[in-house]
Amino acid sequence: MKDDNKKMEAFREEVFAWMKENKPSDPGFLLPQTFMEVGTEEQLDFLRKWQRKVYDAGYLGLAWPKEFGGHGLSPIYQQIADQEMALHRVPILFNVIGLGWAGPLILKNGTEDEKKKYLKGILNGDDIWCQGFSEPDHGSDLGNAQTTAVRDGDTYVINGTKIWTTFGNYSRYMILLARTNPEAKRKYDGLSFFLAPMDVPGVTANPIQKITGEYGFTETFFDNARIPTSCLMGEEGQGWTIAMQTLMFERSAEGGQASSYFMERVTMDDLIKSARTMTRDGRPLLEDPIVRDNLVQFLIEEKALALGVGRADIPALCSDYPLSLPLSGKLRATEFFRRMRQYAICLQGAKGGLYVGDDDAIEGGFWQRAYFNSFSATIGGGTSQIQANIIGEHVLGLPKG
Amino acid sequence: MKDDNKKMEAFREEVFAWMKENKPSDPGFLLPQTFMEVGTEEQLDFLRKWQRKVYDAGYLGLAWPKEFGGHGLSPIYQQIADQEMALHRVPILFNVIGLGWAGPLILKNGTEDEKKKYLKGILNGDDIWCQGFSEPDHGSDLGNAQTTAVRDGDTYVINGTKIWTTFGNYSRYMILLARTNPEAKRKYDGLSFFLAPMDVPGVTANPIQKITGEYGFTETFFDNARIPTSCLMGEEGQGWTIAMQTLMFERSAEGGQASSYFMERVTMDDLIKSARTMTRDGRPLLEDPIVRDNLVQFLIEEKALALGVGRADIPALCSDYPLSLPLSGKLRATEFFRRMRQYAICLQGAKGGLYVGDDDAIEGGFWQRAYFNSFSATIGGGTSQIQANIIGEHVLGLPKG
Amino acid sequence: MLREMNIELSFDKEQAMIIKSAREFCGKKSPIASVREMVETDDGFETDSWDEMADLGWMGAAIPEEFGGFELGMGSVVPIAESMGRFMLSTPFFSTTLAGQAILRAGTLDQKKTWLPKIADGTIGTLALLDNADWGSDAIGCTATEKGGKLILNGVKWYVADAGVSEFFILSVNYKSAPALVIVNRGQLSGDAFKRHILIDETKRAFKMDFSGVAVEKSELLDPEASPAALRDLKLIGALLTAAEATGSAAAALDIIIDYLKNRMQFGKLIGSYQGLKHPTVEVLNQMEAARSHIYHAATIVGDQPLDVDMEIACRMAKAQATEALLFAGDRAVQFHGGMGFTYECDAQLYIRRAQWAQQQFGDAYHHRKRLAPLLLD
Amino acid sequence: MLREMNIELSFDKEQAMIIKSAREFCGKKSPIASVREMVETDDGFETDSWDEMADLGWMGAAIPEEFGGFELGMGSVVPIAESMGRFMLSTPFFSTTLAGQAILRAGTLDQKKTWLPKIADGTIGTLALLDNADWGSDAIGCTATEKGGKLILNGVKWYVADAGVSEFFILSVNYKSAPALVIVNRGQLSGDAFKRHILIDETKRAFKMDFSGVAVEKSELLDPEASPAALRDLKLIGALLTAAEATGSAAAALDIIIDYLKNRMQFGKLIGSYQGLKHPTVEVLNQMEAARSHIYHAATIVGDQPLDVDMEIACRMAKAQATEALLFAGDRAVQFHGGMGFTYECDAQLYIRRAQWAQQQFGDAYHHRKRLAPLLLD
Repeated sequence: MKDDNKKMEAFREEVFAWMKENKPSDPGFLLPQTFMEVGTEEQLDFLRKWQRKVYDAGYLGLAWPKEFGGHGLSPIYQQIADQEMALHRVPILFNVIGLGWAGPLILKNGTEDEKKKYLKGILNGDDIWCQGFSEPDHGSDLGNAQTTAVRDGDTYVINGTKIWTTFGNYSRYMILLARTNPEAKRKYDGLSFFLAPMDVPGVTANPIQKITGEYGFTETFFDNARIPTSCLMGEEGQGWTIAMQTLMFERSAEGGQASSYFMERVTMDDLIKSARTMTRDGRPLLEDPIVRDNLVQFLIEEKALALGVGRADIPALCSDYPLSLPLSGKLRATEFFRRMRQYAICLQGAKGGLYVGDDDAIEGGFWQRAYFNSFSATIGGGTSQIQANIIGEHVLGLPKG
Repeated sequence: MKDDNKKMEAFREEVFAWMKENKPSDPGFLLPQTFMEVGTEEQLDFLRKWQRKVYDAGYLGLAWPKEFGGHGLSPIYQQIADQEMALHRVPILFNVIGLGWAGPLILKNGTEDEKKKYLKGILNGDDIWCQGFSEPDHGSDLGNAQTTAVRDGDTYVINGTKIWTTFGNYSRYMILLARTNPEAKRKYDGLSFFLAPMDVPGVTANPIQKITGEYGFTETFFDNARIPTSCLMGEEGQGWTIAMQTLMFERSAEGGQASSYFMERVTMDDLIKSARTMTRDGRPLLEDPIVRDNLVQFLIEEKALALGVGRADIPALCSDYPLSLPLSGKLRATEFFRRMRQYAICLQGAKGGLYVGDDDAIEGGFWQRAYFNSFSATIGGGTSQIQANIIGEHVLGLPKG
Repeated sequence: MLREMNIELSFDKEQAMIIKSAREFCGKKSPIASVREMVETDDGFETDSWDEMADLGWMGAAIPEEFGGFELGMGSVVPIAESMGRFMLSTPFFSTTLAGQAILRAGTLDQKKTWLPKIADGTIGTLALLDNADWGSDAIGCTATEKGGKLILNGVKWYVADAGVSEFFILSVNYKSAPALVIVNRGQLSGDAFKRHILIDETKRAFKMDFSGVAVEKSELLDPEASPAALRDLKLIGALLTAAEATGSAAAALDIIIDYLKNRMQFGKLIGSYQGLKHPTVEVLNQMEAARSHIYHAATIVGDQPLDVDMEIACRMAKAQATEALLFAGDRAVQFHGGMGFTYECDAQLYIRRAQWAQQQFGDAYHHRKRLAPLLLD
Repeated sequence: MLREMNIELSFDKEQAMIIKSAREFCGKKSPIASVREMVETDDGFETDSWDEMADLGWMGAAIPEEFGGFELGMGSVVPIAESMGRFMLSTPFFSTTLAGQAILRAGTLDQKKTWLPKIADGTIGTLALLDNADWGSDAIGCTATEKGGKLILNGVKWYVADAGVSEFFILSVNYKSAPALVIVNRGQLSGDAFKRHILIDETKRAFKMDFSGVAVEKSELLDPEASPAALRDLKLIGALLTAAEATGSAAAALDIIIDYLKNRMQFGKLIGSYQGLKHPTVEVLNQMEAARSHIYHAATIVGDQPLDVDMEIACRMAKAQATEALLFAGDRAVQFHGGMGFTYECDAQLYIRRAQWAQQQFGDAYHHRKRLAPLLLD
């Protein structure tokens, strides 16, 4: 045990040194804070090279089996690497659907062939993956997916539309939820799950321009696209179960992820650092009593969020509403981020009106873009309003609306 | 016209002088700000005497006919008197159900007998009136009233329960909404309207203790209470129409009220005046930048409310949502009052924890009591939540919930 | 003793006519498709529309008759500004109106005779007031120094609205250690003087301008006596016009929220039936209505004379309330459109961007509340 | 450079046992009917319960073993305080615990030996810190002057909690121009010294006390070296205990809201199904949970030693968050009960009253945020 601890500490020091040494310098354009924000080829190329570099250095896929490109170590080593990446705020690991969802799924449920075929390309960034779950008219209502997959010989013919596909236009593969049996009694039983190639005729991924002005998602159209039957994962009709399993992978190496460093955390430290450069009424902004009070309020909230993570693991301190902290985390964190970023713009004075691309914009317009991007989290994965219903009903036991 | 103006100005000066001269000195106990807050016999006696004094001086019922105790003048004179009372912040005119609702109703719809019998006693305060509309299980849903009135010879037999009856235990008469025909096709058509005496056997008015600790409403029980058939106003089945008419009397002499001075307005001026006496961190409270910012926010809101009243009369400035200002006034004003009074307590430092009755409480605990009483307005007459629905649906045209 | 609250609010037939025609004109000229087209252009507006606005007399609305205007005062400009905000019609109207106000309030008779009729006719001008990002700083960094009978200017001005199309500029400068205003003609500036800002509100145009080395005649100085007060008043009037425009944009944001809530189905119901969306939407309405009351009160009392304390209160309250209302409306408009709201295609982005811009122009809500405090509390 | 955020939060088996037994005890001893009975009594609590609490060792929880306590530290007092708040069980537990902390932190060895075992056994004591209504003022008005070998006290103390039943009082006084703490025995005070406050929270008891003319031995002075720091720490620990109690009361307010929302029908539906009530109720939950995280973090790190900056931050954040949470919970509890909520009979009044009291004890949220600012921003 003691030896293990020493080994881990040595590993941490090694990663620390490597990250410090290899953290890329400012590329001259804004890098994405989250994988959902990759908007340009320039950013993608940069991040692809970075992931490759991290992988080659041996800090990605540490807990995946050696035979599939991993290192066969305990998940703790990946967690250490992830912590050091977060600490150094290096660029994110972008291939998140592969590293975080498809990869763990294949590792756990896939055939030997599937593992051989897919895993390594996920790790080294050669194969970008995307996810085809949401559809335009059924935002959060996955069970109602209408995209069809009709078996025809040794292919499935896919028709339908998926939306909010991150990397849809760059991906080699998609994890796809489609309906193989429209007649199934329970709508869930009609769904199947595919590891679908994107480079077949009939697949079109149209970039969606985001509120930020950048691109970051696609709407993906399937028009009689034919994929081999071997792409089916599990059996026909197991799609819902596999999709739910996919969504359950927690954001950690212990849950099977190759890494969990998909997001650069924007913290109050960043905001305060930024505010130090500003003035109001000709005086340093941070001397302003109202600003001070507001910042302290945000700090109290940020700390409560951080404390809640630790407290959730202590049952004696969660006895009233055991599901409260886990189920409300998304709502509280994403709404906090939205308000905090909006406030950051308020602080900037007239510069708050500048945007990405203006040389004089504070930190290149970082906060403006961050505020706009924050809506992807207050809307995506169930809007804040839906989250509040979930908490009200599942945590507090209030009647359904 | 010019003569009229002169006469009015002279009248205003006369009232001004009289109020200045006759404004009662501090009675040594907190006086109610609104008629709903009369909680003790002491307060009631005081207010009864005050109303009598105002009436005797000729400043009440100015627009009611002379033959029924009024002065037969234009409603403008009553408005002038009301304005001067508000300006001098004299005690309120307490007999509001009589002066404001039952009186105008009788004036407009009553028989000659009814006018002779009831009006004068309303003005001089001899006869206190109350209102029996709400019932325990149908707060805002008047049409569903379950109290019954069954005709038996020359009496109606009343059974049922009314709630939130202001002055229920002091009143000589009640305007009562009761069901004479439970079989009516439309529930509204089964209702009738009565000018009911309260001093008959079978009527019990139990005082309800309010959140403030004081009494101010009653729950009124009718247990085979018999009232003469002559108490029926209009015809059987007209109850709903008459009740709605009663609720429509606007708060002005022009709407037929004997006065509209039923409420002493608590304004930001009062709060600021109070705040001037306080300290924080050993310095005058009003030097604190956060307090200043908060007070200014309230002042902006208070002014918007006041401006909205004037703007509502200018159709060109209300073209988007013509019903918006009238229908949202209650919500905005009552929520403003609630927040403002809650804030007043925050400002008091440790004294915020004192309550009515403590010699050291600021202004005798006025703000503490005012905050608690403010809920009567955010709850009564349709809760703020119901108000928001009404505005959403009737002003904005959003679908019903 | 506290000041008595001034709650004057009136609106005459002439103004009612203006509000009606402004709404109609802006609605016709500026459907959302056209707003999006204008975003792509250099100037952000169409010359034809501008000429029509001049024909309607809008640029002359607040200019006295003797100088070629209609002498309708700010009471008429506020509803025009509100309508422009309502339909997101961006033009140099604010810039030009403010430039006109500068000359009206601090110009010499000659300057008034020269410029005001031109402005009423449609000549575009603008103010250049900001030396940095801080609206609360009264220090003027730009200087004017006498040399050879001329004034040599030095310094950079930020956020000069509509500079790209302006024929003349009115700069705040430090002249003989006092604040002064000076007119610069476009012809005196080289192309290098202009650097277009990239703004969060893509319908707007503003420039960073370097006036260093420009030499102007001393006759281009506005009346030094009147200039300091005029400078203060211009900032207040600028705040009021921004507030009016923001109020209009908040109403427009409310419109698209309502439209979406009435038509979008989720889980088998129109989403507008959910109180979780309905109640905050009512709050958007109430905030917007409060702003509207404040701007029309200010429009009622602000005239051509130097602003008194009631007028100052009115302008500052209007700006504080209107920008808060629009910030809230824009934010909720995005959120309540769900996934759609996160796209550039959804019009909610126009309003949330406008909100960020409007909040800062002529000082944010807190800036004004801070300045209201001594007027209301001390 | 910013401080790194301390997010320690741990809870051992001993503490888990305490929280369980505290909940059970308070729940059993203090059903709401009993809370209302206690309101009517002079002392606000039952001696029997107090004795049982002493038997359970609660008053000795934070007292070292050598002085007759259990040496469990603040980590054990916080869950007790939370449970008391949860069931509105008012006792002199806070007063006595704080008096014990005063002696532990600043008492001489003799004083510790004399008082701490007594406190652990159930002797009631209290602090008298406030000379006026302003928690932010550090000036101490009460004085101690030497005369004939004794200390003559002069001055009035406000809001002395549980003074009616206290055997001893620890006063902050100005002694030789420095803040000092001094012990006064009940026997030295006449009945005239006590004036009971009428509090908005009727479950609480506090007195205005006049110590003028009381003469005490010099040996009653706490250690002058340790007293200023102890005084500061007592205010922080007092804030933490108030926060813990307030968090419990916020959870109780939430419970009655949920209960009403699950059972009350209006317009044919359970009112809890309306998002207009459901969503703000979730916000009550989230605010309460944030408070709970903060108080248990503080409980984790605050020990017997003088408080360091992390501990100060923890106590102040806990107080700011918990009192805001309870203010919101109490206010909404009244509102969401509709007409019922407006009655004294409805339990919502207990929580809204508690909220007003708790907010002010040991400084309100803004008081603490103001003091956090230099620790976090400068």
